[in-house]
Amino acid sequence: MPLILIGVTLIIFSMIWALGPDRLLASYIKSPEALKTPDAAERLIKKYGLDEPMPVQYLKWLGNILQGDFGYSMVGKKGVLPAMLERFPYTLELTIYAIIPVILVAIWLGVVSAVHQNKFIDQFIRVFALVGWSLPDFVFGLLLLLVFYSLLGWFPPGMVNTQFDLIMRSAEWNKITSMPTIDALLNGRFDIFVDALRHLILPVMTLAYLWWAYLLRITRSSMLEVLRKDYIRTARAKGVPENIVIQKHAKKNAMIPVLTVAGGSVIGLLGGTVFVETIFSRVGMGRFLADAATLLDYWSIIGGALFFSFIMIVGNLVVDVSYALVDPRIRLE
Amino acid sequence: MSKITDSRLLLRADRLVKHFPVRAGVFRRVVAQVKAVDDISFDVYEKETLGLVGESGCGKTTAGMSVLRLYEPTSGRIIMEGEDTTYYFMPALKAQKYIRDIYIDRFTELKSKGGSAEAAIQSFQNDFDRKIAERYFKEFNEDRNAFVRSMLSNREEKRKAFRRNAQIIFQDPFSSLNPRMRVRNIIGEGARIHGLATGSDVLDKVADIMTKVGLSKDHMSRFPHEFSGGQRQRIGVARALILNPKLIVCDEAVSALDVSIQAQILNLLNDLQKEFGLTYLFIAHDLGVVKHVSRRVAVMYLGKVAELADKKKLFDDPLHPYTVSLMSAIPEANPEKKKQRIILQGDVPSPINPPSGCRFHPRCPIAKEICAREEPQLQDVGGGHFVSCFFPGQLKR
Amino acid sequence: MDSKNALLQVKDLRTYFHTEDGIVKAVDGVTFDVYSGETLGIVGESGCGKSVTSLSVMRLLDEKGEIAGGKIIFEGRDVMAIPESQMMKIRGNDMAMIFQEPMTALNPVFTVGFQIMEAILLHQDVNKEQARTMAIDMLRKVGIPEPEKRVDEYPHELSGGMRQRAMIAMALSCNPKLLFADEPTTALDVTIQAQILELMKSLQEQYGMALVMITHDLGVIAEMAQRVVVMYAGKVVEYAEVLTLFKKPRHPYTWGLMNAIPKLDEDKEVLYNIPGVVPDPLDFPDGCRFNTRCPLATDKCRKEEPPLVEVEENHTSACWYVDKLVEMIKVSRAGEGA
Amino acid sequence: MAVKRKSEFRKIMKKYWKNGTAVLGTCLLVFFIIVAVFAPQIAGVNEMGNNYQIPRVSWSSKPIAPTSEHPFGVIGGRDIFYGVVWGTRTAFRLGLIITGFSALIGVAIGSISAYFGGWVDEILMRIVDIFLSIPFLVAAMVMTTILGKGLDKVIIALIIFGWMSTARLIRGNILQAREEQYVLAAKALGQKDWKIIMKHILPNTIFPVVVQMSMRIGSYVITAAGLSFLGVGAEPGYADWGTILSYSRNWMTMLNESWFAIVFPGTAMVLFVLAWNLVGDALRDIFDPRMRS
Repeated sequence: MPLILIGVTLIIFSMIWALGPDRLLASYIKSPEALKTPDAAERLIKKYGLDEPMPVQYLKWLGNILQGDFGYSMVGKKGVLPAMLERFPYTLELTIYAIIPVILVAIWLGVVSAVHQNKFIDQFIRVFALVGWSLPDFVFGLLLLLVFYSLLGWFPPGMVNTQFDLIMRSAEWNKITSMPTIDALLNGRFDIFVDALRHLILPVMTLAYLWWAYLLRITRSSMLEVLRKDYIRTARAKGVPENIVIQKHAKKNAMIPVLTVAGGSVIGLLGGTVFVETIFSRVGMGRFLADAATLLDYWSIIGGALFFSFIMIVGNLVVDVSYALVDPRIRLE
Repeated sequence: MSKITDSRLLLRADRLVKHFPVRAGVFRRVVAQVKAVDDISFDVYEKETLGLVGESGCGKTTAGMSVLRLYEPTSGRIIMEGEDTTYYFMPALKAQKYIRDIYIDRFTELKSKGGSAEAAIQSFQNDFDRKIAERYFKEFNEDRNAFVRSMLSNREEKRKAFRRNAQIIFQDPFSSLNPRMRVRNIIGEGARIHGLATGSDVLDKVADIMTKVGLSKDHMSRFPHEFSGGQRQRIGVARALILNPKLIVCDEAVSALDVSIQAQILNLLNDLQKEFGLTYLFIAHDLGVVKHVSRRVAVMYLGKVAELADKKKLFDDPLHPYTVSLMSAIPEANPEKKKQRIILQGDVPSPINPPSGCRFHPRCPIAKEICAREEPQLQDVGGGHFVSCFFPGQLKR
Repeated sequence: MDSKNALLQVKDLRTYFHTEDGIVKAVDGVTFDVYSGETLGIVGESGCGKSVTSLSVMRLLDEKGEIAGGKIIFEGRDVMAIPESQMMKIRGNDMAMIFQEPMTALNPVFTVGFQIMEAILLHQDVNKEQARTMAIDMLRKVGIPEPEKRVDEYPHELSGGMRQRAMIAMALSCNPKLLFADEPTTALDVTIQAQILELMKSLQEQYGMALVMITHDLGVIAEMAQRVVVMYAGKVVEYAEVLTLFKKPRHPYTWGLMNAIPKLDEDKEVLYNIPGVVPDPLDFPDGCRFNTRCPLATDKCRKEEPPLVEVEENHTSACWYVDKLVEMIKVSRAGEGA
Repeated sequence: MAVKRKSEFRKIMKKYWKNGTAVLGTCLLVFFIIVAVFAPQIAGVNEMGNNYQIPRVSWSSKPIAPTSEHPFGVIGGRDIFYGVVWGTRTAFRLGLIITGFSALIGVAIGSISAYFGGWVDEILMRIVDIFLSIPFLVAAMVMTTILGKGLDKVIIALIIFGWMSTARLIRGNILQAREEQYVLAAKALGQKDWKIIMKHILPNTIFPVVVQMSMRIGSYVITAAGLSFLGVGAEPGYADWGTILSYSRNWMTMLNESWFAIVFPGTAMVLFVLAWNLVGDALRDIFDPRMRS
């Protein structure tokens, strides 16, 4: 894993390096503190080793990163790291709300689909999933916004209403988790909680739709394979009722590949927050990246990439561990 | 090693060892060795069938694969028609080292011990090593580099000749044929590689071989899945046969087939042996089948040869307790003969960590204290009947 | 024997599979009885329908398979008329089954003990602790060393032979009246096979259940069975007591099969072989299904299907030319003796 | 048991045409090919020069609802119908080039890794792991932000971060096929290593790659469109579905006035991706040996 972290920073750095020293210097100079001093250029060249060979530059850059200095963010108007930490809870909240229904629904539908293979319900679910898999998340998000906001006016974009927003920015608001729904409950403002939820519905639907289509497909094919196994016949032969055969004997085995394949990919789909937060004007990591890309704010986008990669690596580790929990054959090693 | 002298020696496996590394961890370090074949020796004579029998995991298939260098042996020599073929398939540097270790260093040591080159040559019991020693001392006058160069010359041709002479028939008639190739190409591939025929002559040759193995030559444009299991096994035989090899390793060649089809293939192999003067190394787990086809039989257990003898001797008078129990364990198709069985306890131990001493001792009904301590050597107890047991013949059926 | 006392009666069973290529008549008119405490052998080569027969009786066919005709009577009840909810209570309790591949027949994510306890808890009125004790007991009975430890192990931690023992423990945990053993030792080594066969014999004596031994190995049949059904291409071709069958085979297929096996106690240069291949199950020949491979086949065999008739007491065979076969066997045995 | 049956190919084709979704996918694909080929006839050409530049029809950026002259409406002064039709060509170009090159790289690296094994394999597979640790979309965003705007940049970025799964797939398949007995048999015949790969291993491993490729075309087109939507993809005014969608970002609070700028290119994109996914799905069912009886 340290190897992979180093590799990721190398790849990202080589992209920065491709910018060339001039553009790099120009990008460093944008930070306001740099502009205050007259010899800024020389100082920056020295600090980042712009006149030195690539390995030295890389090490200097890596050193800064390890000290938490990710550069200055034009989007956040502060350092990249604090800007990201400020936004991350919003993305985390969105993701958590999306992931739980996704996993439950996708696995349930995948199992139903496999058990009734080639029957009407299976065909229906499959088509539904295939359309979902083919529907780009940003198109789906735009359509939802069009129908439920522009036409029906039910669910507005943004995080909370303007008046609540003011309350949440005020001094007496207790920022504990920085996640609006949870903070609202902790502050005892049920009305704000409901409003925040209302703003979450469309983004969650958008994010969830793509995920569950993918998970469902994997669950279904894994389940189909397991149902053909000998031990399923053994379970039936000892008189286990059919629903227990499926829910217990088959499902536990079918979840093993679902975990490995889907676990990693779902983390990868975090990228979807870039669109969702942009379309529904939500503050968060995804929006941060999108804005950075539009403004050509290199340090923000690189910080974001590092951040997402780190989450992905940690996520994969979690998947590996949970894999061992499900499959006793792995536990042994 | 054997005293059977009525026919020429074709193949000798000399102290053959094949270990498979078990890797684990992030850096894929070798954490253990599967000792699949652990120092076995056997001879195969021209036009005979040597049966290699044993239970799963005893190393019989690995032995066959190592002989053909489909697995690179860990150590030991494979001598075919009086030529050391061991280094043919090694990378060049490894082959050089092999020749230096196995021949030059040994010869030098023998010379300094015996005092003269002649003494060193004469110290060899077998013709084969003596011949090489003579070449080294007389032809090359102990010029190491010239000797190595000469041994390593023409390796490509030597390899090809070896491949032509030694072929294999596999167990599984379904995975042993490339599903996307037509039968005429499957069978004809060998002829093309070795330039035995060109252009349309290849097809004539394929047709000829197909008839010989009992397939209709009209079917040569079909794909393997269009044939039944028995027919596919015939295709596998034809693929080997087209090279006109001397040795065919039959790796469980009939194990996957139904009884009635198995008999067809066994009869075919028998006929072909007579017609083409083939030599078989017949690997199987079924004692009945091995008895039917072999002239001599080697019984393997956990990477070692337990007993090796003429078929008649082995089946009439088995000496190793493992052989005795194996024979006793087979259910016979004769309900009148409900025999008293010797039932071995427990499972075959893991070849990663084989038992000390005699590898059979934890399951052996007559094991004594010495069996756990010392490893018995494969010894001739008379008339080419080899057995590796401290108490041969003491377990009776 | 009077078939009315039979534990299981199978009458003219037909099981068809609806595949994309057409209807596969895997079992096409199979009749036999199983009596309490006996061992019935069903022998035949792959694709003859022997496994499908047992799956049909247990009603464990997949959705493509369908029982197209015949009757299955177990303890006087018509199995095909029993509703699925009732059938579940019979499976594992009155009828149990063990399979060929001990490697794949046990669920890899549950412990051996759990899988045995599950059967016990389903069919017996005991609590979890009692079930666990019973499972450990069962493991001890099937000769698994240290059952208290093994009960919490996963299948992959056991060797092939041990897994098959665990399967047997599971199947016998509810003391079934009838046990189907579908090639239970085919995947095992000879010395392990001997252990398992011995174990099954002693357990049968102990529990008194009826055993249906399904195998392709005539050796196993000779060893285990009292009566034997020989199947070929979905049909019963011969049905007799084991001694009679081996001494006086009355169907050319049975006779060919017996001569095709290389035996340890005889030396033959050439094995008898049944020529040709098993016919395509989508396209069985008319008349006798063995006619394409039979040395005695005539036009009659190619047109008319021979019925299963009694050639002597308790010995039936489906062949038009039993007398010719008897003659042939006599000649060939005389030849061997000379 | 497998005695002579219908030829494999005819059986596969019959199965393919019996599969309703496969037929639907094929028809959709054929439709898109026709649109792409006859784009000049259907939507006309840009008289100002580059056909891939959507001609300006209005200097106001206000959206104009569909009329008979502009059947899909106008946004940002650009004719949406023209953009959608010519965008079909862009989609094919993007999908095929990216998939083709990334598959090529993937097959090469996967084969090298499997063939040489040992430390070569170890290093290449670690590199694959590293590349896979950066989320695909994010990686592509960084790359295009740094490289600058333009479709060619998008293509490069997606190829660089798109080859890994093919490499993994082909490596796994080769390692599996290498253990097959027919490969050992070819080795025993004395066949050369590279010929074993070409004749025995690749023909038996390439089909899953083909299936994967057909499924990935869709996802590449989506990602490329997504980049354009975010403004780091194709230049403004380029005939590309994502670019048309990106104009809606300026009208986010009143999408009801610019719905046609979402619905038409969006539908085209969904159908295009769906077509490839349906075809890929059907191919997988056909080639998957487990699905065969």
